Amino acid sequence: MINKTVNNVTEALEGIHDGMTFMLGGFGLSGIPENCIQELVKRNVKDVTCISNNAGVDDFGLGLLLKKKQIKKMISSYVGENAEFERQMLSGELEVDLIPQGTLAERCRAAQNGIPAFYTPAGYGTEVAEGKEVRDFDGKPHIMEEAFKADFAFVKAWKGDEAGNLIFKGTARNFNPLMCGAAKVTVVEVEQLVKPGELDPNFIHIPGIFVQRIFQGEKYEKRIEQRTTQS
Amino acid sequence: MINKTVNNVTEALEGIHDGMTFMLGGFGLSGIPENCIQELVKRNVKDVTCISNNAGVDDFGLGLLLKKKQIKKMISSYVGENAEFERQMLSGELEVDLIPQGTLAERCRAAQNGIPAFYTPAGYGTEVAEGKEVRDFDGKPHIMEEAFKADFAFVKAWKGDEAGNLIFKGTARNFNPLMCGAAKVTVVEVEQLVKPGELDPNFIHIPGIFVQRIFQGEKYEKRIEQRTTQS
Amino acid sequence: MLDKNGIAKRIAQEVQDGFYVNLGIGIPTLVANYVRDDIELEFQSENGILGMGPFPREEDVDADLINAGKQTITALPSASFFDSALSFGMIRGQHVDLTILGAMEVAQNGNIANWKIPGKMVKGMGGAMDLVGSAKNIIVAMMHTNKAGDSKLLKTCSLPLTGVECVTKIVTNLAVLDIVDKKFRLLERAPGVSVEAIQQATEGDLIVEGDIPEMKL
Amino acid sequence: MLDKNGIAKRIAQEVQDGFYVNLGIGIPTLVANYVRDDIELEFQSENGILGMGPFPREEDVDADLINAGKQTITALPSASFFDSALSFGMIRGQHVDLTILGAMEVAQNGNIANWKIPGKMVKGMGGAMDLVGSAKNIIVAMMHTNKAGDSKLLKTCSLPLTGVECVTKIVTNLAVLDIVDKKFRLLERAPGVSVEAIQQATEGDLIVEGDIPEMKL
Repeated sequence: MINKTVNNVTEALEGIHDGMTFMLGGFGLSGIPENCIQELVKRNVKDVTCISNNAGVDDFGLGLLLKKKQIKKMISSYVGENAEFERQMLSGELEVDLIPQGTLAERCRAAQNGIPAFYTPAGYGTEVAEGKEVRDFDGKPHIMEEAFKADFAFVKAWKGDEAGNLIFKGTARNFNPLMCGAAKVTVVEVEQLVKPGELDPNFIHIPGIFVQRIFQGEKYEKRIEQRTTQS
Repeated sequence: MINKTVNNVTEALEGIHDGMTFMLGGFGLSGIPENCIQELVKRNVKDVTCISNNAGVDDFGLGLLLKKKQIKKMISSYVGENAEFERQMLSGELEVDLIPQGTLAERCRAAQNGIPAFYTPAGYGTEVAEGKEVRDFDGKPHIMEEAFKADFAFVKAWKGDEAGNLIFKGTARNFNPLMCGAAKVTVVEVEQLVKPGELDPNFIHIPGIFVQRIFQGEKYEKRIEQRTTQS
Repeated sequence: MLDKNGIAKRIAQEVQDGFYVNLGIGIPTLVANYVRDDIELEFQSENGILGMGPFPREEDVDADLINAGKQTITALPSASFFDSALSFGMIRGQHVDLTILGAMEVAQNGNIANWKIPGKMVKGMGGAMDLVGSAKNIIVAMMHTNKAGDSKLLKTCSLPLTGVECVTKIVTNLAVLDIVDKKFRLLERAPGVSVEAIQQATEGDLIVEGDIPEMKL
Repeated sequence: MLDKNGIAKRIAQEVQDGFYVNLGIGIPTLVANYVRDDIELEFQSENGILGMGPFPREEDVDADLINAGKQTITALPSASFFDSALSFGMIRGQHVDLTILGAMEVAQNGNIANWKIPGKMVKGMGGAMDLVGSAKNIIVAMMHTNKAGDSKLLKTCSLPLTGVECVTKIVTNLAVLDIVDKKFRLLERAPGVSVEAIQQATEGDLIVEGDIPEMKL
């Protein structure tokens, strides 16, 4: 077995520096790599580009990096939950590349799987298609989208073993599996780090080959954005 | 819940006719839709195109359809296990399109996911690239490959529930999940048909939305091609 | 004239047996409350669940179980979870049968704008461009006019587009309309709303043929 | 001169700690038997397993657990199963560190042919084109000459290609070679084999620089 464990978040983030491009898993605040984000804030790494579906909220998730102005550019699909984000974007302090959510997912998956580019109908005829190749397939226009390139991917899984095999839980799965192996270095934090053999090989969501470093997250707040219950 | 069950293989294959294009799951003889294949032989449907990684052996799997000359064209990556196949191909009775295995998988997945085309390095500079668009990404040549188009997909899963949710076992998974939803109609045969709720929603390999018909296979031979054991 | 729940109630009649349905944020979410009991359907939420159930009881709230609006939800016994690539594969591959979403503007050729007001509001498109780029069957749920009283059913959209020539039906507080020959066609009036009132609230070309029935709710 | 097991034994020395390795059918499969115990590695089989173990005991044979050569196998505790798309994603995405495969012909520019003899033998390329199209590190395991005694290390391939300019190293029954400046470079001789014998068996241009050591097995 090839052992992927590192001792803690400090070791896990070795090699990060200013100006890099990061991928971060999660949808809203669900399934975000909380410990990695805290460490990014602590290290005060600057001028980074973040590929992440959302930008957190003002005081949690990627919002923490935004507040400290560590982010130069965001590549996201939806950023409506974050007032500071909107302010920085409208003032021009922050570069923003908004792209369709399915395209975001597929561009991660393409990077993971060695597919340099693919065609999708999403965004045809909109701002998103500007400057991109348009081609008809079966009489329907599609635009060409390219795989992402990133330096580090920060991923949160539910359980992982020492070989880097991962399992995600519920809708906290989202973009996390697609970012594994989509960057030069994939760092995974898990709620439960287990021994090889404890995960059923038939039900592993992401095999360890896509993971370079794995560690047990110290604590998880798992904040809820919209607590809705039955009346 | 949307119920996808049909009573038997006869109902499952309703609507098939001569000249159609079929996708069939399986690698070698592992994970092939045995009951569907038997029924295709019985109905003697002719002039069909089969998309399947392999072509079975002389007396099992797709070899049964070959023997009865039901197949007009095979789209496969490896057909070395079948003498009758080689005979029909070299004599020109059978059209054959041999394509790289990873490209075969990805073209199924593209059809399933509404991606009309993608780029891959596999086959560049070989016969496979003839007539295809070549484009450089990061200085490396890639060829454009298009999604498959098929009428029926025949898939074998290990367990499935009435909603069409599927679980595969071991390496019998192979192409099966990728063919679900990649054809106009997806027919799935399972070793165990269970009630909704019996499969853990976190460990379903293919959600029921990709499946039109599901039934419990009557019997499974599960023949082994190369029985190798420790000395 | 309908309220938001009324719009949702009317749209619920469009859901057919065996449909997989994606509901956008806002009014569309309310549609789930009004679908007839004898119809078998499943709700897909693009963040990664098929077989979405109602909101949880207080004690069942789970941070790892939310919908695309980031609301806590439950999963039905037939549910499954998946990653965002497969989720949008369901959408892009036209496996989802019906998409219901909100809009800021709809044009009479079926164009829709719902993600950006330049220089003012930029929340992003989320999954909307994927949905309207692929879905066969797109119903827009919205108020007929905006807060300033201006029509949202226009000759051409003024805001940045989300998708082109894609909307099939529109249900507003005033009317049900579809799109034919690049014009709006009036199909039903909301209770107590006259054809004239609808015409007045519609900036785009409106086809009115014969008697326009009142919605049955 | 080496036999098949000798070739496998020599190639096993190329496997480094932490490598994910894909083994082709034939000689490459034998490599697994000779890797040093203190090296951590995992074998990938492109039909959908990572963490492939040895052949099973008779009572553990499972039709649902085979390798790319259709042989029954076992899975290690660290194993995982996956579909063919993700499996070739590992290959295409260069996550697999080392590919070892057989060949009918290798050319001095790194071209390889191993899937078709026109009009005669057409088994198909299986996963070979994906492997050689993407792998960073490709070792060919083969006999130096074919059954007719003709060299398999050529100026240019005569058979239909599997991939272009991709082979990094070749281990045969006679020698270890790599490819430099579009020529074969002799690195090691098999025990008891002379440089002259290797030169004679090599149709392509052969670089011989200084003393060529004998393999240590």
